[in-house]
Amino acid sequence: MIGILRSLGMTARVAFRKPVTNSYPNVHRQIANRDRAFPILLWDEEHDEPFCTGCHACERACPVECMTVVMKDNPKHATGESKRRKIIDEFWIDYGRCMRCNICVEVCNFEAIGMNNTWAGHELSRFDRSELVMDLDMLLSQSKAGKVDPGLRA
Amino acid sequence: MEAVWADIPLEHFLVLSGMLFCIGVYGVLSRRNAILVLMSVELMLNAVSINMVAFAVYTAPTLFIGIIFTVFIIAIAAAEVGLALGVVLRVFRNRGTANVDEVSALKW
Amino acid sequence: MEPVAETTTTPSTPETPPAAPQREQTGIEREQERLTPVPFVPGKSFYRQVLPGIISVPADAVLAVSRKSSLWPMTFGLACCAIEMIATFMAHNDLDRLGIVPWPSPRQSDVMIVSGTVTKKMAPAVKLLYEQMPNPKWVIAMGACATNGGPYSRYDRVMQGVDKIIPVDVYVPGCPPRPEGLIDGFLALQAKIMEERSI
Amino acid sequence: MTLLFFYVMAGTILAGALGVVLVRNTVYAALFLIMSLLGVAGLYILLSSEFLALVQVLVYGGAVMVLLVFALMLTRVHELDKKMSGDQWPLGAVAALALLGAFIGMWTQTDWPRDPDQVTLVPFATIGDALFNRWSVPFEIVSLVLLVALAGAIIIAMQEEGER
Amino acid sequence: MPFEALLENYLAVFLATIVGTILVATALIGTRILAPYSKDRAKVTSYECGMVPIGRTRAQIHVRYYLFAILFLIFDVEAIFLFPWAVNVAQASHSAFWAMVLFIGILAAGLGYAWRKGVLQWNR
Amino acid sequence: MMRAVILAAPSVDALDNPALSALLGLIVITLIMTLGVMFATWYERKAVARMQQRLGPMRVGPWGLLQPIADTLKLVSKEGVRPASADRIAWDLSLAAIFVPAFLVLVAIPFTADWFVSPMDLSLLYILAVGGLSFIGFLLAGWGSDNKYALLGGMRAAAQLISYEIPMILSMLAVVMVVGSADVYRIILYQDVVPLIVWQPLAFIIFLTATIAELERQPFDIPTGESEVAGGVFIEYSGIRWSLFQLTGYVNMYAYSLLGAFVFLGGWEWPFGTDIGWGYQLLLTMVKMALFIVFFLWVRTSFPRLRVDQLMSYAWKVLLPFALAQIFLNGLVLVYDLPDVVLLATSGGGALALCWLVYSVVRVKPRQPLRMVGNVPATAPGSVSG
Amino acid sequence: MVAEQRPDLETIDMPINMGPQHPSTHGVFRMVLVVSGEKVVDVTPHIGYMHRGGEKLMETMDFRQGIGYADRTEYLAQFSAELGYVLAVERLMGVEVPERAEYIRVILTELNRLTSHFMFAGAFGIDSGLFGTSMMFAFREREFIQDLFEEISGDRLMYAYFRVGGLAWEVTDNFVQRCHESLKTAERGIRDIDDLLTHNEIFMGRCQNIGAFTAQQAIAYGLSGPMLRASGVPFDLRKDEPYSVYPRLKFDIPVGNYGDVYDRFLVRIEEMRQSVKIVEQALEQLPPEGPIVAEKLPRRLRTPPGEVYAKVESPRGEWGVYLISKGGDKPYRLKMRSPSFCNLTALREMTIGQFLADAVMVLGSMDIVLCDVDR
Ligand code: SF4
Ligand code: SF4
Ligand code: SF4
Repeated sequence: MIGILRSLGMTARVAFRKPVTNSYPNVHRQIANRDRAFPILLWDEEHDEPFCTGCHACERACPVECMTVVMKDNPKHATGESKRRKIIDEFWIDYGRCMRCNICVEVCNFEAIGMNNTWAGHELSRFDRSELVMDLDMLLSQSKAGKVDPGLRA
Repeated sequence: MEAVWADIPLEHFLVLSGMLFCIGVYGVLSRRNAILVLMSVELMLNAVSINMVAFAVYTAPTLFIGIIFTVFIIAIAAAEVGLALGVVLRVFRNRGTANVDEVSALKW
Repeated sequence: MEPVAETTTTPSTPETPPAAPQREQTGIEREQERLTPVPFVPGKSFYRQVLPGIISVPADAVLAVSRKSSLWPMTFGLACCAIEMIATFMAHNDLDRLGIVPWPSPRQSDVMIVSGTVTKKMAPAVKLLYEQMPNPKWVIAMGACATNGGPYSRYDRVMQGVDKIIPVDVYVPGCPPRPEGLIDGFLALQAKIMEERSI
Repeated sequence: MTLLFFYVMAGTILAGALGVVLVRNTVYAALFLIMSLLGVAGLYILLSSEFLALVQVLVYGGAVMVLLVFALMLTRVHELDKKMSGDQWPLGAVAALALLGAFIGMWTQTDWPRDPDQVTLVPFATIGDALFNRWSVPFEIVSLVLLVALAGAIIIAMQEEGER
Repeated sequence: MPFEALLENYLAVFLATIVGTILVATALIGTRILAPYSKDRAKVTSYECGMVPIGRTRAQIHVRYYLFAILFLIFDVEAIFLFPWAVNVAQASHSAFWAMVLFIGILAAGLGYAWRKGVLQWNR
Repeated sequence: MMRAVILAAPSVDALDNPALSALLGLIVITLIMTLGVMFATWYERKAVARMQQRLGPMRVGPWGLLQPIADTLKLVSKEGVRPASADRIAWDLSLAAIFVPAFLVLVAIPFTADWFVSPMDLSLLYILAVGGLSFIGFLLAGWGSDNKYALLGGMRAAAQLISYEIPMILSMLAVVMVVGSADVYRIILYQDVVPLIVWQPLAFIIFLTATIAELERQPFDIPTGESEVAGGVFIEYSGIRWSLFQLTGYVNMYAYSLLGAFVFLGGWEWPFGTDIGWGYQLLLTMVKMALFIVFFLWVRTSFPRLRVDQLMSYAWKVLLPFALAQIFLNGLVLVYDLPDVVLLATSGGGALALCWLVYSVVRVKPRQPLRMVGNVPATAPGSVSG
Repeated sequence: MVAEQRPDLETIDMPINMGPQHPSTHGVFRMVLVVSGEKVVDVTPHIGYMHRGGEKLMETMDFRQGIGYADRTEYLAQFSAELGYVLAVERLMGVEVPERAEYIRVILTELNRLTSHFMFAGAFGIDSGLFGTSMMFAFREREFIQDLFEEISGDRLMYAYFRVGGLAWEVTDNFVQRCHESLKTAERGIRDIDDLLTHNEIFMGRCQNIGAFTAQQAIAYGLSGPMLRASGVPFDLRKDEPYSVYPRLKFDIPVGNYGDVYDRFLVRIEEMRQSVKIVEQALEQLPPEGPIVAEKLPRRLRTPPGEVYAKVESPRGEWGVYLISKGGDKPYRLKMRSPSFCNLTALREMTIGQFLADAVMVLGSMDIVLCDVDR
């Protein structure tokens, strides 16, 4: 009897606490600085080209094999604008398969890839799963537009 | 007030109860499943009750014996159903059938 | 009372056992049967066949709004993603805000959230549950595993995506997606319902 | 109006009764029975016995029915496609019809007394009074019968428990 | 006590039965009109957690339920006997009261018997 | 005399024809019922959400107020799937068999002093009799949908309904003894000074418990328990059929709450008497009814479910003997013309005894607390015996 | 006397399929219960609906990639799973883990134990028929702790934070303070659950004397974790075969007396309190500065040939990783001893003879993780 009353008292007390709910679509709460959404490629503002040299290190290290990297000679290297001899030509990451393990970021020697830590990295629902395969443009777009969180770890 | 009973003659009730009773008789005689037989018995009992009440109301409303009787009938019928169904269940468990034809033999 | 809304044909006699297969199926045949996709059978509403467009178009809109505002998913947790799915239903994210409450039976649900790895052993169950859901129905593939096998795609007993067996409407990437990601998936589904009103 | 009501009720009762004795599925038969019994309750209303009607609903519609349906579900295994009527159904029909004929002959021969002026509703409390004063002995016997029925049913049903 | 009033009251009940049935029917017709419908969905098995149902569904029930039904029957009958007495218990004679007590007592003994026999126990 | 008051009531005799006025009343209660149920579903979701520290429906209409409408529309436009092996007649008939009794109960309920469809002499008995019919629908649904969970749920529902029907009837009987009438109207009029809950607390407790059980709400929701039978009887029903079952549940909740408010809390009568206008009467009734509903919700969020044997033994071993004792005590007091205070004392004592009994039975024997094995390496598992 | 019974009359026993999709089977577990009325007379568990080859896949992965899969195998106690895996590799390689990393590992593992047990309490409340309230309370607290985990590791569920030789990266600056906050909310959560369930008589009536196991039975079935301790065996790997810095921390292990469902619940609740204690101590002893990764680790981890069995006390029991290496950067064979699977073996013994509703409770009290059972 006493325990039963205690349970009743419990729920009654809780009814007067403030609800903990976040009203998500209206309010985006602060996301953790280290948040690992999906890997994105970073843009080298200085040389106006991606950091990525297409070295395949991340591709080989990825446990789920969701990356495809194609490398090419850097045209800017020939003109001397950039020190990178090779540069990324095509880059695909299948966000539908990526398990967000951060390994690609860790193995990259050029700090060319980072885990997105903005909400844009989480709102990626698609009607078709092939749309989840991100190509180079999409992977670079956020960094190019300068919308990367300064705390991004690369 | 008269209008009500003037509308329906007593015979109506009697015919109805008679028909109900006969349907019950038919059911008792023709049904094989013991539970259905019991249901038919219920029909017959109800026919009797209708008769009782009709007579009580039409002929001797101040005595209302018929109504009291009907209450008793209902009570006894309830007891009967409970008991009879117990027997049927028992028979069913032992013989694997609830058909009256097959259990009519008292031997096994 | 007439059974007015019959949706199925004559009931089979309940006591007859299903006809036994003539010969033992081989493993490959069983596997193929297990992996044949469920066809999407769109039902036709009676009102859109008889009513003129001027009435049935606003009716469509009203129904679509009501459908999108009360999407009831089936409680169907498969693997790790299920934890995040549950978290989405719980106090912090509270899908009830959007009118989304889970029901245990497929009969009362509109959405199936495939939250996790679908193995080939599980595939028939998923298909059956999908078939048992009444029209109109939708499927959300939550997480990498449901989308294309995810981390386990290299293992051959894992379905390479649940869309191999049932039609999927929304894919939510992530392993697991955040609760907000799932809510985003629901919002996308709502948009989709409003777009394709005709059921 | 009342006559119409009567015919509706009579129709319900007879249809239900016929359903009980004719229909093949036992569960449907039980449904028809409840229909018939509720019709009888309506008839009691027509006969100004409100209390009886409610008792009919409470006991027949509630208790007896639940017992019957449970018993049906306890025994009904695969009797659905078996013949529901026995071989002697023509005999039963003949007997029933003969009985009906006898009844009808009897009713038409009799001049029933009718005294509408005396008709009043039987007050509810009066029934109680009579039940507990004048009829108290049969009343107690009823309780004994109920007790015996209860005990008997329990013994019969519990045996089964012990067996397994 | 006017008889018409009684009949009128129960006329409402009679009508309510019809109206209630009509409401149900309307709902069913409404869903037939508004809901999608396709003839192809003939083979819908009953739900059993995603598996094809195993064994016979309409198996027998347990006898325990039947025993509760019997208990219910007995006490239901008792309750209706009590009602006419209850409405004028204040005016009733003492003998009626004790008759009632005896009545209740006998049935309570039945309950006690059932209790002793373990009907209420649900052992198995 | 009372009859005259009732028959002069506007809603009954609004039209000359009794059939028409009854129809009018029925239509009115249908509307009230539908709106009320819609509000109730919204309110339930909101209130339960608050007790769980979340928000509840927010996005459909202001504060989610349009949520029930959306739900209803969606359910109507949802395909009604019937399993191929289901029994087609029992399948649809069970809807009517469950819904109609609930609807019939509303007919006899007076909403204010002169607002009701049908004034009956034995309205209390009528409500109990008709309300007890719904089990047949549960059995039909369980049997008809050809599903094991549904069958189990149907059996459980029927067994539970009949088991709690008895304490319910007997607790009502105790009230009838005190008042001397089986008419809800008179029972309300009797309570113009003191509500019956004061005289009959034991009967009230029994009634409250039995009501929750009859409504199949937590903690007595074993027929529909999600974690065991996954929805029970309704498991196979979809769309509007399922929503009809839900509707019936809510209608029953309203009906029983109203009944409780009338019989034990004095309905519109206490504490202001009959003289206040019908508006206030309605308000008073609604407030009292809402008390019950809030209580049901509160209990629903707080309690785990009972097991089926606990449920049955609670009805038969605890509630029934106490109900019988209450009737016996009432009879003793009334027949021997003891003062009313004795009524209060006996019933109150009974209520306390009930609470104590529940406490002492339910409080399982004090168990040894957990042993705490301290900061030394524990013994190896092999060496432990017993 | 009694006539021979026809075999088809015995159908009073009804087989019921529970799962793979059932609200109370905790994933895609399936059990076929044979019930007579309401009592369970037989039960056949079916597993394998979630068999996705995690073990086998991990054999194709190098030691860093495997961590993610360890997470996904035991998705309610990810840190424990990671810890078991990295411990095995570390022992094989003979790596010395810095003290600070050890402390952080212990703190996170114990916090993870809190979240896991919260999940248990919530789900168990639902199994016992509560209308979601316990789950709501439990997830409320879980959510706070998960926020902390996310701040540190970057993910809400699959942390992949432990590395061979230490941790992936340094914790955040306000780590200590955030931990204290989380502990405070967790304590409130424990109190709430306590108020709601532990003392509720209905709950007690549902739980007590259900599925009781004696100590011998428990040992014979190879149970571990709270299931074993509830049966009265004071066996806890943190005490008996201590790893990491557990020997330096003072805590008690709760041991039940009856071995029934209620004791398992109590043991878990008490373990939560003890975890709070452990975290508090660990936070005190945590060296404020220091490396978090062992020095001189090669970039590509390679183990010498050999085999090792590392076990940790996960919230569900003994979580062991058995690793054979023939040299190189991948395990030659990897076997996980999953507590859920071993505990699940007792299901049949515990369930037969109970009510249908109790079968659900017994299963709930095992607190299985299906991916852990099937791997
Ligand atoms: S992202 Fe880094 S590791 Fe991957 S290809 Fe580019 S440079 Fe190499
Ligand atoms: S995060 Fe992991 S899974 Fe995703 S792309 Fe990088 S390495 Fe591959
Ligand atoms: S997508 Fe990732 S989190 Fe989801 S079920 Fe698969 S492995 Fe688990």
